[in-house]
Amino acid sequence: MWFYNLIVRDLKLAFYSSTNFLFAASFLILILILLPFIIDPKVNQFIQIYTGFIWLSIALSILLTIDRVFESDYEDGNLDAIILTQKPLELIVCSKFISHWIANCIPIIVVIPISAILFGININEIINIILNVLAGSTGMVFIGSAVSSLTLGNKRSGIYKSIIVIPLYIPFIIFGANQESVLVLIGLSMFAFIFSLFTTTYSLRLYVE
Amino acid sequence: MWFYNLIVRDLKLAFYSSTNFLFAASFLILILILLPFIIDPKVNQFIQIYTGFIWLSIALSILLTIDRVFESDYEDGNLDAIILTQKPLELIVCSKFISHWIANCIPIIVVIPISAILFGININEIINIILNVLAGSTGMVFIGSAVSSLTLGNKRSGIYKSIIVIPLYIPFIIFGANQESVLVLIGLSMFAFIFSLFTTTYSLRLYVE
Amino acid sequence: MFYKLPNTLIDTLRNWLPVFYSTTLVTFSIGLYYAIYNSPPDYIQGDSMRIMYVHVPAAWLSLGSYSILAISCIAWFVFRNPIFNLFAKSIAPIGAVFTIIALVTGSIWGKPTWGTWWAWDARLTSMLILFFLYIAYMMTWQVIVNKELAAKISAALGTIGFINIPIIKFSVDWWNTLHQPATISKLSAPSIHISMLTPLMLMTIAYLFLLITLFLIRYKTELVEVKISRIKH
Amino acid sequence: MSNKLEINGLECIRDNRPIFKDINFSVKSNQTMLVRGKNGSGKTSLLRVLAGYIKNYSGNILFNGNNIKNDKELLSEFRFLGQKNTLKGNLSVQQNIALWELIYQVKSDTNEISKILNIEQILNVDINSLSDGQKKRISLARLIISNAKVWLLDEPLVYLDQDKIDLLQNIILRHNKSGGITIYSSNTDINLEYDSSIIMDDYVVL
Amino acid sequence: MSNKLEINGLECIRDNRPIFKDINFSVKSNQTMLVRGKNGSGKTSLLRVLAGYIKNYSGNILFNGNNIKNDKELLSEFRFLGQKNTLKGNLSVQQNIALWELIYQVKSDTNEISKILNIEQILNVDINSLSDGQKKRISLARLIISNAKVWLLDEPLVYLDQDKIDLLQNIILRHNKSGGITIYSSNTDINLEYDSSIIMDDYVVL
Ligand code: HEM
Ligand SMILES: Nc1ncnc2c1ncn2[C@@H]1O[C@H](COP(=O)(O)OP(=O)(O)OP(=O)(O)O)[C@@H](O)[C@H]1O
Ligand SMILES: Nc1ncnc2c1ncn2[C@@H]1O[C@H](COP(=O)(O)OP(=O)(O)OP(=O)(O)O)[C@@H](O)[C@H]1O
Ligand SMILES: [Mg+2]
Ligand SMILES: [Mg+2]
Repeated sequence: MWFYNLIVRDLKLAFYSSTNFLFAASFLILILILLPFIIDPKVNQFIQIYTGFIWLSIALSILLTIDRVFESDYEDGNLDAIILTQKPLELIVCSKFISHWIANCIPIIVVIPISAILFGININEIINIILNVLAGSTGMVFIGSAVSSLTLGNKRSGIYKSIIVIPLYIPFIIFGANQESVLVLIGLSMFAFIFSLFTTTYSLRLYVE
Repeated sequence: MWFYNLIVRDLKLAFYSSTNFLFAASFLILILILLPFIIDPKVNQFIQIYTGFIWLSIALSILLTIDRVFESDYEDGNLDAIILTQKPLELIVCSKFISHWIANCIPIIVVIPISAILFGININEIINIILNVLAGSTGMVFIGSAVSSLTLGNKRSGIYKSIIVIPLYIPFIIFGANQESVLVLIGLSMFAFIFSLFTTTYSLRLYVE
Repeated sequence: MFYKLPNTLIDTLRNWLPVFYSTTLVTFSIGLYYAIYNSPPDYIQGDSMRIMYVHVPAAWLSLGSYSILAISCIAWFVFRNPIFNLFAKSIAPIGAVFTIIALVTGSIWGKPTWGTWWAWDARLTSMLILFFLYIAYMMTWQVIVNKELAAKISAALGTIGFINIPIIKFSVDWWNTLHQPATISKLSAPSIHISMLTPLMLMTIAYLFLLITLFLIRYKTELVEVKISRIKH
Repeated sequence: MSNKLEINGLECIRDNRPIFKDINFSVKSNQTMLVRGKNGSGKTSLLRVLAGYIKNYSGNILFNGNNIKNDKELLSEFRFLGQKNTLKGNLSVQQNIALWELIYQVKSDTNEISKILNIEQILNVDINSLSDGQKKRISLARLIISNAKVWLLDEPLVYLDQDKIDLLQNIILRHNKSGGITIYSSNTDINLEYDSSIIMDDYVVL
Repeated sequence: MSNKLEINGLECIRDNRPIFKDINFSVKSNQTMLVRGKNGSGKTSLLRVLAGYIKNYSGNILFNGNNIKNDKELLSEFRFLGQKNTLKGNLSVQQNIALWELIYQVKSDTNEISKILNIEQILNVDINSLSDGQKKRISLARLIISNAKVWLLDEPLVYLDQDKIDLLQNIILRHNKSGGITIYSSNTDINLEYDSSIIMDDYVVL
């Protein structure tokens, strides 16, 4: 129950602050609008490029929002308060992962089929892409959150985060852009989960001092 | 002199805080590393795609860093202090534009020829790209700063910024990806400069209350 | 003047709302009856053209809503009366929903007729931009902390975005696109058969009442919010 | 219901530098303790050790006889109020309270809280347009929406005027009466009652 | 060199709500004025009006006889110190001072400053690992690295202990002696000297 409440809290916070689902989705759409300017949709490998773009957008929209996972709660003291409730820190971290994934990836996943249809991609490929995104985006959220927890309290670390995060995202992007790699992505995400849970928990313990 | 000092201050701040030139450059490099995974460099329109990617990276690295132009100085009160020196606010804003451009775009411009050579792009085209980037990136920095000044004090406005900024960047990206459009880009940047200077000055006046 | 207005206005609105509710319901029932049963299928497109009865009114009203929004914004610039902001704020989400309906039904209709869900042509792209204008307008109020600034920026956004409306409207004439040129809303006689025109007009009226109803509800809540913020001061 | 917090030989090291050592005291239900000391003497550090945030300490902290090092769960009965005001600036007072309720898993009576804190009129105002003292007062709501047993208040009087200090005094008395313990810190003389006090001396002067 | 700050019929409106009205006073060189008042009575607002941040006011603010509305340049002689501590947390004390020097375009003697503020030992420490009182003390450095004529201090004593208050007292006296004017606000009784004081009453109670 408290676990559920924490997730609700974060979603409420995301919602109150206008970064709700509609808006997060708009971001992907906007990036997709740029696509035709860079490459002609009639080109041969278009699906491949389109998928690459989807993954790039996911990577970027996670990059643009990971700061919010812990930073603002850390700065205003709410993180202190949450930790003092003495719920297992690992679960608190999980709840953050989940709420962040819901607020930022669900909208993307909703937009993908729509945009894919608009670009004339066929239904099998769309399902493929969505399964991949479901499997991969979780791992990307975990990694993003973990890295952002490393730099809590340092406001000027945006670029630093990108530099740490992007290389870690490369395997996701490579396999994501590939057609049949759901299993690999699930594997990667599970790996990312373990790594991130450990890192995040550890660094929160250190930071909240 | 004070103008120069303000720029030095911002650059010092950027340098102290590990977001120095090396890091900003690494960001572009990382994005370029992703490029071969998304598209085969031997494809016909590769130069066009490469240029598109360069512009995309510039847009994104500006998006990722525009928060820093005013937000942290606003939050810790330094913006108050700077404004109280009563130097013309327009010039203060200009100094911010300049220092931000130096800290974030110069590194990119340094990386471009190196990466272009690695991708086997010929020298004329490299010069072309660099001239375009020089002309266009300034305008993009202006616009980014202006939009970020609108949402001072709201930490959860990342997505909003993207939604407002990206459409305004589209003309830059379209013309930037084009070969012979330095003049158009200079025009766009000058236009952006006037718009941004006005908007930023106005919103700073309102925010520092 | 503005400070007194809300009290009486809220009561009036409250009294009139049921009338609009019921009118919307009735016109929708009649309109849908005509659209689904009492009109002929198209001789080329077959039954898929019935989407028109949903698509066209939504498209029209999405443009109409934005026009109202833009005019309110311009009026705010001229008169500086916050009541125009309330107009614009109330209409924005409704317009956004109509835009989504037009986009989605358009895509659905596009598949059987054009053989594609979407194309990056002028009409469709400008329509997508309209959607973003609505979103950006709504977000501006939420994201900009300084309300004075928010009023200015949102009004500017709403006004500048107005350029998009004639672009959407005339895109079919200016550029050659996949989309149908104006057939019904031409200034000369409409080039559509009366048996299709009737349900279309009925549906348009139904949409219009829906718009008014939703607008009144939104406007009422906005007014109440303003009132609360005045009481607490 | 009676509680007791007992500290024996507490010593704390931060950044390889000893902050304080050999702190001993014990506080019981219905008691308030004041932690006094100069700037940098370690008042905040002491309270954060008690709240379990700082783990790099030696000595014993016993709550009702149990060492909190062995039973972390005990700490969920503690409530820490520090310099960070725990407020989201762009949300209203009411929305902030709603968020806390989800953290502490209580459904509180906003009316009563706002009556106690005398904030009825600003419930719908955004935090950003409140004065410093008003913000501080709102942050006290976090104490009363759920009943923790031990309150650790780090310089709670900062920004509060005399009326609001009296208000806090009442809140603390009410809390203590229902079996609570209050420990607060201050670096100047203040007019808030306390039953006992300890003085942090500058173990290492800075 | 003698300065004079004169305020006539000052009135301020924020968010469509009048905060204070009819404020009149005048302060001369070598004088300190205290602004007293309850939470939310408008002390901070008053100081921010004087510093030119809040522009939505009516009435006159005359500095040496000139209305600051007509000659903004006069405000460059003012220095405002508020709740935001103007510090970059991840930089050292020294680095922070260096950044201020660039803003105020002075080359100051760090040694002297650190002697005055008694911060020699923490010059190279990151702001993040200082206590609240230490941070507040560092932020005072912004006053003394360049000489402004009018100091506007919003609750300057918060977080400072008695020694540091005395230290601030000395700094203010030194400033006033050299022709300066000091205005500071407080909401409780404090032991910092002042020559005159005004009381903000709750024009609109919240
Ligand atoms: C996503 C795709 C589509 C979008 C964004 C779209 C958008 C619009 C808009 C904005 C209007 C109102 C313009 C005006 O008043 O002149 C409109 C009207 C109309 N649309 Fe579409 N449309 C789409 C697809 C289609 C399709 C596939 C068809 C049928 C083949 C269609 C048929 C019509 C017709 C007949 C009108 C009424 C024209 C008139 O007489 O004014 N649309 N559409
Ligand atoms: N940014 C703002 N926008 C609008 N109103 C504000 C803003 N800041 C403060 N107010 C309101 O103005 C009034 C005066 O606030 P101010 O901060 O000047 O009070 P104060 O005397 O400094 O109080 P405190 O002792 O709590 O610091 C308060 O009622 C507050 O609600
Ligand atoms: N995050 C930190 N990391 C390392 N050392 C710290 C940290 N915070 C404070 N210190 C050091 O610990 C000592 C005690 O700090 P603490 O904040 O406990 O003092 P305090 O008594 O609360 O002072 P104040 O009255 O100024 O609030 C100080 O000398 C300070 O330099
Ligand atoms: Mg302390
Ligand atoms: Mg104040």
